[in-house]
Amino acid sequence: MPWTKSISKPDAPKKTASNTGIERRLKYSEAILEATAELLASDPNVFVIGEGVDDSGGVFGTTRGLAERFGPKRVLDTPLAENAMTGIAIGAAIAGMRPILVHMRMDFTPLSMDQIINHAAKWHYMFGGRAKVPLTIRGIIGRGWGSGAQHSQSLHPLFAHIPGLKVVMPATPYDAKGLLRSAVLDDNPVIFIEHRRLFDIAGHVPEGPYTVEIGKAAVSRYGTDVTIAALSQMNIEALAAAETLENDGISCEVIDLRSVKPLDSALVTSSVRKTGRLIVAEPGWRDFAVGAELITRVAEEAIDAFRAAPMRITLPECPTPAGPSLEEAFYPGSIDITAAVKRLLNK
Amino acid sequence: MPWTKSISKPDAPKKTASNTGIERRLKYSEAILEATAELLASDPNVFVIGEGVDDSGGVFGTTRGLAERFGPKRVLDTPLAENAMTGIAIGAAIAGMRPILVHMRMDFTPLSMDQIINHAAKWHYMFGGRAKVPLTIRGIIGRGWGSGAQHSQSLHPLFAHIPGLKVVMPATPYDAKGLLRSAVLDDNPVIFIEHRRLFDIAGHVPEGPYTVEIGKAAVSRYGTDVTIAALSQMNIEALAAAETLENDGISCEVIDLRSVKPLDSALVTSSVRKTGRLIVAEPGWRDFAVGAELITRVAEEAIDAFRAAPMRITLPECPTPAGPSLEEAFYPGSIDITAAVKRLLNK
Amino acid sequence: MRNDLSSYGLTTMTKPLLVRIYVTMLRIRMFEEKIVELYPTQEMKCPVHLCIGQEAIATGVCATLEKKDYVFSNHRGHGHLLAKGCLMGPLFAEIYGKATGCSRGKGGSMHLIDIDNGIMGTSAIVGGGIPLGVGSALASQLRNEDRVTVIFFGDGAFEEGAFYESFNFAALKSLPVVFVCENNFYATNSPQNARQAACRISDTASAFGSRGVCVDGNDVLEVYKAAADAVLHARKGLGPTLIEARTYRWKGHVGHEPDYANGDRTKEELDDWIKRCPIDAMSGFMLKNNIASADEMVRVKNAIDAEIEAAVGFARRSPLPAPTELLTDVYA
Amino acid sequence: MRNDLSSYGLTTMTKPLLVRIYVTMLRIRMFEEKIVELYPTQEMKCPVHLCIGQEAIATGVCATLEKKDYVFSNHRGHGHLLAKGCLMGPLFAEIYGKATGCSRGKGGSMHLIDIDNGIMGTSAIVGGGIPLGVGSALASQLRNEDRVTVIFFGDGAFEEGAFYESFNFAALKSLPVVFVCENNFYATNSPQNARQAACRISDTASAFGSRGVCVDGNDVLEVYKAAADAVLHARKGLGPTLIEARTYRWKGHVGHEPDYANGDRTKEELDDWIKRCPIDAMSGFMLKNNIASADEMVRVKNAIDAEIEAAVGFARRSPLPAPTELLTDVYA
Ligand SMILES: Cc1ncc(C[n+]2csc(CCOP(=O)(O)OP(=O)(O)O)c2C)c(N)n1
Ligand SMILES: Cc1ncc(C[n+]2csc(CCOP(=O)(O)OP(=O)(O)O)c2C)c(N)n1
Ligand SMILES: [Mg+2]
Ligand SMILES: [Mg+2]
Repeated sequence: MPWTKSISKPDAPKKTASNTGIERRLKYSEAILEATAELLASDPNVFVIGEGVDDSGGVFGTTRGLAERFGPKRVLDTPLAENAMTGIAIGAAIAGMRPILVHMRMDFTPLSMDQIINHAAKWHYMFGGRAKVPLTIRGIIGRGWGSGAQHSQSLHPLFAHIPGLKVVMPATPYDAKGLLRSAVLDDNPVIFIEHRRLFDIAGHVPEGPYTVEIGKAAVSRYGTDVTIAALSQMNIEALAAAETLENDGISCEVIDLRSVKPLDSALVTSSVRKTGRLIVAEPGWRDFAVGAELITRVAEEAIDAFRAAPMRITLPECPTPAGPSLEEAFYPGSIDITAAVKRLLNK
Repeated sequence: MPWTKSISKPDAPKKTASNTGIERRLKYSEAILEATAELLASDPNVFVIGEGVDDSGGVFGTTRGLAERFGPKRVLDTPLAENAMTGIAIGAAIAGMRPILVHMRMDFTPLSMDQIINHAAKWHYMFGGRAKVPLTIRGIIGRGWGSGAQHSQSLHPLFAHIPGLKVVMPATPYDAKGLLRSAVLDDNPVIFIEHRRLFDIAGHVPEGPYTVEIGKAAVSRYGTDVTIAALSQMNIEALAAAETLENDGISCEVIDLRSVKPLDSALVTSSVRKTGRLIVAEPGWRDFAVGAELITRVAEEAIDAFRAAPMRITLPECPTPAGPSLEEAFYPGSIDITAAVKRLLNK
Repeated sequence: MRNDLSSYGLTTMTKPLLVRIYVTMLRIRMFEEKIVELYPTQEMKCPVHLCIGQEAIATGVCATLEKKDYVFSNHRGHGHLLAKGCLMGPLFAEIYGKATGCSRGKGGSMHLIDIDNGIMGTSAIVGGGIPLGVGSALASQLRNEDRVTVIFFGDGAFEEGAFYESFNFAALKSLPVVFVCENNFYATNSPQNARQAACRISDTASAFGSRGVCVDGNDVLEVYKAAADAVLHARKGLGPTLIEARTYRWKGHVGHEPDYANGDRTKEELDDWIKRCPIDAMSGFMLKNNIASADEMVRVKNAIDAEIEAAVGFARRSPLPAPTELLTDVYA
Repeated sequence: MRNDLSSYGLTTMTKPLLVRIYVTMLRIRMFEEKIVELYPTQEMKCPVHLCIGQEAIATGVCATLEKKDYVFSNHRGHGHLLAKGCLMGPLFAEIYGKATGCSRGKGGSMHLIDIDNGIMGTSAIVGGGIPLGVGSALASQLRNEDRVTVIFFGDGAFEEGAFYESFNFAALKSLPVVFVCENNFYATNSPQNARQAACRISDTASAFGSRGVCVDGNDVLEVYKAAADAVLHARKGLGPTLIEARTYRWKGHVGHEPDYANGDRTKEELDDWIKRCPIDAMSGFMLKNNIASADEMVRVKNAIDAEIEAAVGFARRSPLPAPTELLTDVYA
């Protein structure tokens, strides 16, 4: 997975490996736009639907220009009616389309939970496999500038609990493009969760269509002392921490989980067998989330591998505050990961 | 917690200890009815609201007769509109009432997830503590007789992930009555999850009001070889397994978790420090659920306590099938717990 | 029912079609009555929501549809399936939880499907199927296909926000969809006026600038006429119609027995509606208008009897799905 | 605006009340303009949804309310809070994220509250506040309290199922609640006709057998009259009214700048609406009807200037909440 190495901050672009040798840099938001355009161009069953997908903002640029290029029957603005619009996308999928339903914030998905949990996730099984729901739901995690309690949630565990759903959370432009294509081509409902803070980060993105397999994590940095399994934007923090810690002589293996369901616990388990130490970092709350599931799976598979107690880096147990001093206190970052690693190694 | 010992099957009533010495047996459903009646009688701010709460069925008897006794302003039937009705209950709570909102099935709560997650859970924090939401939402887990994919879910992890909510799942009539009272008197939104299979099971229930503390688990059977932490109806299965295993000379400690949020991991951790082995059994799916959270917390607190890998007994990774042969294969029971314990002990 | 076809504006309706409509209603009735007969044996191990008394709606509406047209239905779906062309065998088998069931034993009575006949599934979440049907109509529009979607739902489902949001979108985009609300005046045991401020369901359509029509749901020709108009309207690209068809369910909300003993509905109310049996009305109409003789009707009934016996036999003889089937079909 | 009070049917309206209404509108405008001025300094670190151009609605409606009456509002809530009696200091402080903010720095511009003045909170989930307001009205009814709830929401929120479900329940139970839909013809950048089939919001009320009225939302007296009627109706126990007040937002959906440069709305459209400024209209009306002189209006403006300076000063001087505040108020 060479491209997962291409995580980098906008202010600190890094040279990355690429299978063609030529680096083609796109922002995360541009990667999503490109994947969408390729899908619209190649499959007449694909369409994009969501509030404001055709407006000048274009969902932070991820749908910009698509309505002009593909017309209003392929890129549909909607009323404010998240529950029905989700059901409508599901119904279109049952009838053979491959809709991409877009939400500006993950926080709006609870309005459509019934359609997602009771319909999209079950329509295939409930009818003995006779129907299927090839639907992709894109949602964005907000962060910062006082987004507040109702415009900043990730909520990935709510979907990942449900059999029948898949959940992916790419951290790099390469994975964003490849996983979006996989999601749309998948015959199952896939929740595709983006992080606002990643949108302007650039990385290598090959031209033309390619897929990244859903359910596979990737090692984005090899190491021997501790495994840091990170999700979405926390990969940026984990890699920054790993770099800092290298100066202290600590070698971190960073795994970008990429998918939440299926969760690639096998890769993490084999890493922990090597390092004996596990930290899980995710951009959401602690309870009943990825940290818990992953640590438990490693414990089930390889309880003796742990040389120290595992740790979780998550949001604190409170809704998102809006004011800047509280927001600052709310979000963990690379410093917290660095500190956790040191604690884990008693350093 | 003497009453948590009073778990028993209807066909095999057991003598139980009681602090008065006198046993007063009520069914689980009757315990809920009694708690509700006591609350309605003592606090004019309490009211019951939900689809069919005033009809002849009375939500499996749990609201039977209340409309006649307390009048239609205290026991309100509603339109089929779960989302708004939840918001209406929240709004009434913000204005100082203590509503008990009732759903015949937990499966209908996804319709109201926005109101629960984005409003009830956050209204206190988001406004710096100036408002509060003393709301209880009752929901019932269906099971059996072809209830099928949309009438059988527990979904407790979806609520338990969210800061600001509390989640309880009583397994005994005693706890059902005491926890319902605690939930309604609590100044926060509490999700109160019942299990259809428990409704006809009788146990000791004292007359008059009492509370059971939210967030506290209880040891319902002491043992030394393995800790079985069970949730809701799985307590019945766990106790049955423990009894069987006793004949094989295996001593199980059974802990009734009772609350999911807050989750009493401290009690479980101290038990695992003693037994070195942990099985978590819950009436829902495996991923991102109570088993994961509990095992992880024990691992964080006491990784060295594990003498064997922890195990989870949950529903298999599929929606609930309706047909009898598949339903039979779907639900784990005491046999599965017994087998798991033996595997854990290499017996 | 009225006196003759012309009073419905249906003068061109053919005799075979009228007979087919009668047969369909009777097939639904007898299918449901067979469940009433067999249910106490406890071999059908799932909740059943019977539509006895409501047969004219499924029948009248589906008689206006072609095989390719889509239908989404709800928990009370047996009649919709049969009217749209599903065979009795896979239906009974599904209710018995058998591997030969239309949903391979995974759905039960509440989750029926028959893709080949355009039946795209039934949701047991009240109102849950409504947006799905609007979605399949959107798919037809986007693909320029000449297909209409019909959504069956109850007076209870009408109260869900899903209805409102879905109808607005269907009207906004002029989608080829017909909303058929079977108003049987109850949702479980709650009467309509305990749930709805106005109790004028079909009037709601005008709030969206769309067509709404209220018909006697026990008069299969009135239903047929309204549906035919609505389907034509939809096929022309003129958008949705909301049909409110008033009727009554003879049995309890769930299960095989009448429910007046519970006290939520009265025996008088039921008896009144039994007098307005849609099938009796239609057989009277056919006799009066020389569309079929009493003899022919007996033959029809006997044929259905035989069909049912064969279907039940098929269902009962079929194997249950193996436990290994539990984990298939989770993902496509 | 019309010529005189009698043409509104408001002949008994007092001069002090008219002046108060004018002052309230101007306070809202100047409050928002102050944000426009200060926002570029990036010290207000939260999204702001300004209501410049829409001041007459909050003002006209809240002028009919008593302190004890409840209000629920939305993301565009500054005006509602000010009109219902909230002081500027805690509002500015909240927008600055300060410990002295009305939500103690935890809510920001989108989450404002003032329980003492009956403002029960604002939801930034579109439509989310609607059921809450019906709930507080239910509480008032159950307690036999003489309190009306007003719910402010937008034309976008009207499309959410939450509105439909809530309005039905309010009408069904004749709850003391007034639904005020501020129709500014856009939800973010989407025009109403791209989202709504009929674009006749107030007509919807009749589907519930309730009152609906459409008013010029830039005419504060028209708003006042409609609200006064609706509040009286609610106080009498006659149930809800749906008021659609048509208006226009001068700034972009979020932020301090106009948005015509983006291309989703035109400058011409904005200019047309600026000509219909609700505050200019009201000052013209007051001059013409000798309710206030130009001098008096200048004095009013100066007083508000001073109020704003003091409030901003208070807000800026106030401390940020300590990081330890992060984990307080999670549970009550
Ligand atoms: C969202 C939801 N709420 C509640 C239920 C429980 N329930 C099942 S059927 C039903 C009544 C539905 O009434 P209606 O739509 O009129 O259909 P009918 O049963 O009368 O045919 C109810 C309340 C459900 N299945 N789904
Ligand atoms: C449920 C939900 N969907 C989408 C959004 C994003 N959003 C915030 S405000 C807004 C527009 C709301 O329009 P309207 O109700 O007309 O209010 P206005 O902004 O015009 O005052 C949207 C789409 C949201 N906050 N909540
Ligand atoms: Mg009904
Ligand atoms: Mg608007």
